[in-house]
Amino acid sequence: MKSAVILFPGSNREGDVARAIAGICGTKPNIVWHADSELPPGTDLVVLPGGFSYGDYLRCGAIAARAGIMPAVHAHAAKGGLVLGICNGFQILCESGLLPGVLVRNARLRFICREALLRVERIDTPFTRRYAKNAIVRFPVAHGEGNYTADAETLRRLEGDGRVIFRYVTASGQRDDEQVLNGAANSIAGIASEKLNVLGLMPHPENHVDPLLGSTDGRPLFESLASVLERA
Amino acid sequence: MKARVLVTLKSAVLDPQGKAIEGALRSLGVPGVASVRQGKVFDVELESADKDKAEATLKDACEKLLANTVIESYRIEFVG
Amino acid sequence: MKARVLVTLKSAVLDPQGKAIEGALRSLGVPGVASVRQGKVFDVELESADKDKAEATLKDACEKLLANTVIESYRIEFVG
Amino acid sequence: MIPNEPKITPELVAEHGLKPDEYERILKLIGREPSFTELGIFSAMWNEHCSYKSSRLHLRGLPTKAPWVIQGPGENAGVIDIGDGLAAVFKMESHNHPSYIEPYQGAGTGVGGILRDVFTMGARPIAALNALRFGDPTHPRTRHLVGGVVAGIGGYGNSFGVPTVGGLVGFHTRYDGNCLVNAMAVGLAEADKIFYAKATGVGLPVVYLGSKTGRDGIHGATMASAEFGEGAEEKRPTVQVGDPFAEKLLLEACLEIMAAGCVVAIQDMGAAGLTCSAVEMGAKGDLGIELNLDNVPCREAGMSAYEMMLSESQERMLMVIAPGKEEQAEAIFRKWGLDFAIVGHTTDTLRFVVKHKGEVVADLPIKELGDEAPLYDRPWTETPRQQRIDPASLSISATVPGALERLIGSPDFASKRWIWEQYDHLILNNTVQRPGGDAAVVRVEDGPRALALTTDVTPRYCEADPFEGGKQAVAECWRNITAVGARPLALTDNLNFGNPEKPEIMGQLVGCIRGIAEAARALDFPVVSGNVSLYNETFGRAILPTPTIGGVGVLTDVEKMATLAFKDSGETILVIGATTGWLGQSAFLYEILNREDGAPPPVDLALERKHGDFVRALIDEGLVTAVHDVSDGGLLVALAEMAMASGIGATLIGPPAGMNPHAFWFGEDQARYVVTTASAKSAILKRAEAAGIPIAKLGSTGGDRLNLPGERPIIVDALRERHEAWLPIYMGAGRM
Ligand SMILES: Nc1ncnc2c1ncn2[C@@H]1O[C@H](COP(=O)(O)OP(=O)(O)O)[C@@H](O)[C@H]1O
Ligand SMILES: [Mg+2]
Repeated sequence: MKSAVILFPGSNREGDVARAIAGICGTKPNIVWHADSELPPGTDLVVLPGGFSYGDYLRCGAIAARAGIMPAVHAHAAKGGLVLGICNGFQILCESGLLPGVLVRNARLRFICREALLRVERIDTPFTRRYAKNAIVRFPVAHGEGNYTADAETLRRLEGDGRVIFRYVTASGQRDDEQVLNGAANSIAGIASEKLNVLGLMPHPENHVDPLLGSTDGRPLFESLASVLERA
Repeated sequence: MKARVLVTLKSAVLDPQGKAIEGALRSLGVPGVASVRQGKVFDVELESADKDKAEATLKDACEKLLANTVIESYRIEFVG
Repeated sequence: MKARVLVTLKSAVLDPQGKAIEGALRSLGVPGVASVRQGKVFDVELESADKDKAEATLKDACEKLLANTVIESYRIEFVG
Repeated sequence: MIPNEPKITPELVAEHGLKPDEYERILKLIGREPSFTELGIFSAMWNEHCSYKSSRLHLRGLPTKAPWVIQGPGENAGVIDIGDGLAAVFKMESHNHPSYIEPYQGAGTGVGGILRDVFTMGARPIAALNALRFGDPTHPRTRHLVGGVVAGIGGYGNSFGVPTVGGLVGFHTRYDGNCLVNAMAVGLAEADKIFYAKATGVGLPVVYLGSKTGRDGIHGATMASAEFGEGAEEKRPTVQVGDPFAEKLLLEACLEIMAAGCVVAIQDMGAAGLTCSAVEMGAKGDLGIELNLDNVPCREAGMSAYEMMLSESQERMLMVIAPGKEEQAEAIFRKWGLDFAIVGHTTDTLRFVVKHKGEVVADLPIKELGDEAPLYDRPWTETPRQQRIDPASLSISATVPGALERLIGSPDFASKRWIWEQYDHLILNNTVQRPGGDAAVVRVEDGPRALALTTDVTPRYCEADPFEGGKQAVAECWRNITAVGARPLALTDNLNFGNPEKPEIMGQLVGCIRGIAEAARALDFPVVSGNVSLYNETFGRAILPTPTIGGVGVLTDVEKMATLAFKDSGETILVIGATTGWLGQSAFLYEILNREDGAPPPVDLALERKHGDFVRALIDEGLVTAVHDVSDGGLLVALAEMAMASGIGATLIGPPAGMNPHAFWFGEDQARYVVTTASAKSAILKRAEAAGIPIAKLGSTGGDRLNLPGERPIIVDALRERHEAWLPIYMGAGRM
């Protein structure tokens, strides 16, 4: 499996995700500079990591979405290639139009770093096939702008097409749109593209892959990718 | 040439910052504020003195970067 | 009554956002932008129709909350 | 020869914070009247913040050496060997005054400054901590300051990408007019690849890197050494805006050019920017420096030499580049989108020469600028001793459970989750022990080694008895590191005090430093870096003396780390160390009886060491399941914290016959730890007795409440609710 982690100025979780991929999938990802115009030949998976690309100035992800490498990421996605955007990466995917909607400031206007409970809404995607059906998992979040927002029509379409892949839930496994930690519409934590090959999510599976650090709930996500891309 | 670009949230979009400011003003004892909505303003210095050209440039800047038209609308004003 | 409050960084104060936007516009090929400074705009709806009273309220709001006069200056405009 | 505009008048000298006799000293040193730019340079170099003129004499008494110390005080940060060829690089620094004026930017740039100190030495920051002191919660400014400071620390650290893993937060009316923001950063480097400020080689290029220079914070360093009063408003424009994005780029670019072998010497531009950094690089290397300001990248038009020399614009560095490496260094900086300019060169003249627009605007002896800075042996008076409080003399109406509930929900003891959840404490994937424990534990690379980190001080103790308070701050820091199973290695300090020109304040400073020195020596816990912040006074009222101690320890196997949560029911609870019921200056006295008096608990450093070593060995051998040190709040607060962290209750044994129960449960005797063990007939008791260490059984874990003999049960969940409630409610009640 060949993966590429895009390094934007201001990215800061590229090391965390690269370490998770190397440890779980067995091969180190290529770190690709934002100003490059091509992905390394044979790239299977593109990862847009967390961080504050360009300081998250103007709007989070806005400037990175227009970086030199992004046309190549679009082309990769159009061919059905896998793209994973985590946190700032999700914001970049939305800003670049690869995913619908936008992530705005948390409803309580504060940055929040905490463990969140999520329900895996479907397991027939390349990112979630190693999770149990309806699994409830614990991933940390660390963001100031993770409040997923889209118009009613977009939300309807996302729900109708089953493109909400991760949803924030309460301890009892219920969705609670009123109390959701960042105010996200429909308690959305992660969504996929129509063909399910592009996933964006706010929480950080890459920070929960080691029992020493409290949980390994993030591992199946990377194991799913590894199993899908095994041939490569 | 100087211009100002105003980027504001579309009216259907919730503005938690504006709401928080409303609440804070109330608790600070500033009366008579019915509602607040927060937006961004960009003070732009342009090289050209040609207004039409400048307007085209700014429109381009807004569409490409300054506004996210999913939730925001923009307005261009000339100051001087 | 509607008013608009513009809060901008004082000119000597560093504006990292504006700087980042300048750079981004340049690399997006939007030509002719010499400089950008980013500020905030508050669209405020006031209960009173009395302009003087409204102005006093807004001044109070700016001093107490909307602007940090250490680094920002503000301007009040009436729209309608 | 040197242009002199404006004219130097006594008023101008005074505005620069220089006393008349200090100005005389300048005249004598250079044999002529200084130029305006030179006056600015002297004011920057000779103010309290840069010259340590009031504290230097006393700081010399601090122990700074140990076999594992690679670099003690005197560089941007201290460096210690942590094994496996690796070094920890760390320091703490205050940003008190700017944070009071503009909390978000003030605190943020404080974090930025200390991160820069660490990566200037070639280390990648792996953790940040802080120590915050605010005024009384009812003071009208407190809430605004808490909100702004916390958002500012988070805003900078989160974006930069360093986990903020620990700290402390306290409230007291004596900080009403001066909050304290002490930021600590810890970095990791290869032990043989540390970079220093000392320049070597004549004729080498001096290079300016990072962001452009603006009129930010001109005289920020002078402000940081001035007392607040009526004029504070006017000093406002000196606040700087931080750009964590630029700092992140600067970090990556610096580490990259260091790895490429381009760097001979490096110094960040912190307080008094270009002046301090250039003088330091030259003076340390016994070289002169010549700067040409025409090449300094400026953000604003028309900046004068004076302004450029004193600007405190953030996110900038000065370096001496290795011969022939300019192009390679420049290419790396350009790649990261940062400014790179050759602004001068090293000379063999030992002069600090500054040129601007073809004119020499300053020409000063470089060594004397630092070495000849005033050094004061300020008069000081000893703080009067207070009586030991006899618990029998107190009239106490609160029940023990009632007092616990009030304490646990009080501002100082309430959970600080609302704060640390605004800090990204998980990034880099090494935070093994998160905020909320005795010390944060951060794994080093892929393990098994880890660092234990904490910040501590009990200002009430320091006020009552500076010497004992100084000792206690070090001891508590050492104890917290021990309680997670780590070996304490070295500390950094941040000495926050009032106006040193007052003998009683100077007495606090002297007493605390002596206490710190004594404890650091006894515990083999040397001081490797630090910072002094004086003049923390408003309208003549000083803060409580607050010598914050930041400690670093090492755990050779992170799997052995201890945590404070009870692990299971049916375990035996033991207290190690003697409980005499010391209530003087206790939290109980302060919160429940509204008194701040009595002698603080004395610290017996020999016992401290003996008990700590004992506990560390128990942890290492896996004999204990939970460990918590006992500090302010006493035994019952420690037990409650262990219960709340686990949801498991305990049935407790009461005080020995004749001891006042409040004194037993809330007394603050030092050198104590609470531990739990799975086996009822534990070998621990025998071992302690054999070693002559006081140990007592406190009860056993289990159930969902704390049961005290003869008292109503305390439900753990309800206690936790109280504990978690105070801060969010307090912060929710006002401005954003
Ligand atoms: N209280 C203290 N204890 C020990 N070392 C100190 C103390 N105060 C300052 N130092 C040391 O003195 C030097 C200068 O400190 P400082 O001016 O704060 O550095 P910087 O200019 O990098 O901010 C540093 O090496 C610092 O570690
Ligand atoms: Mg420094």
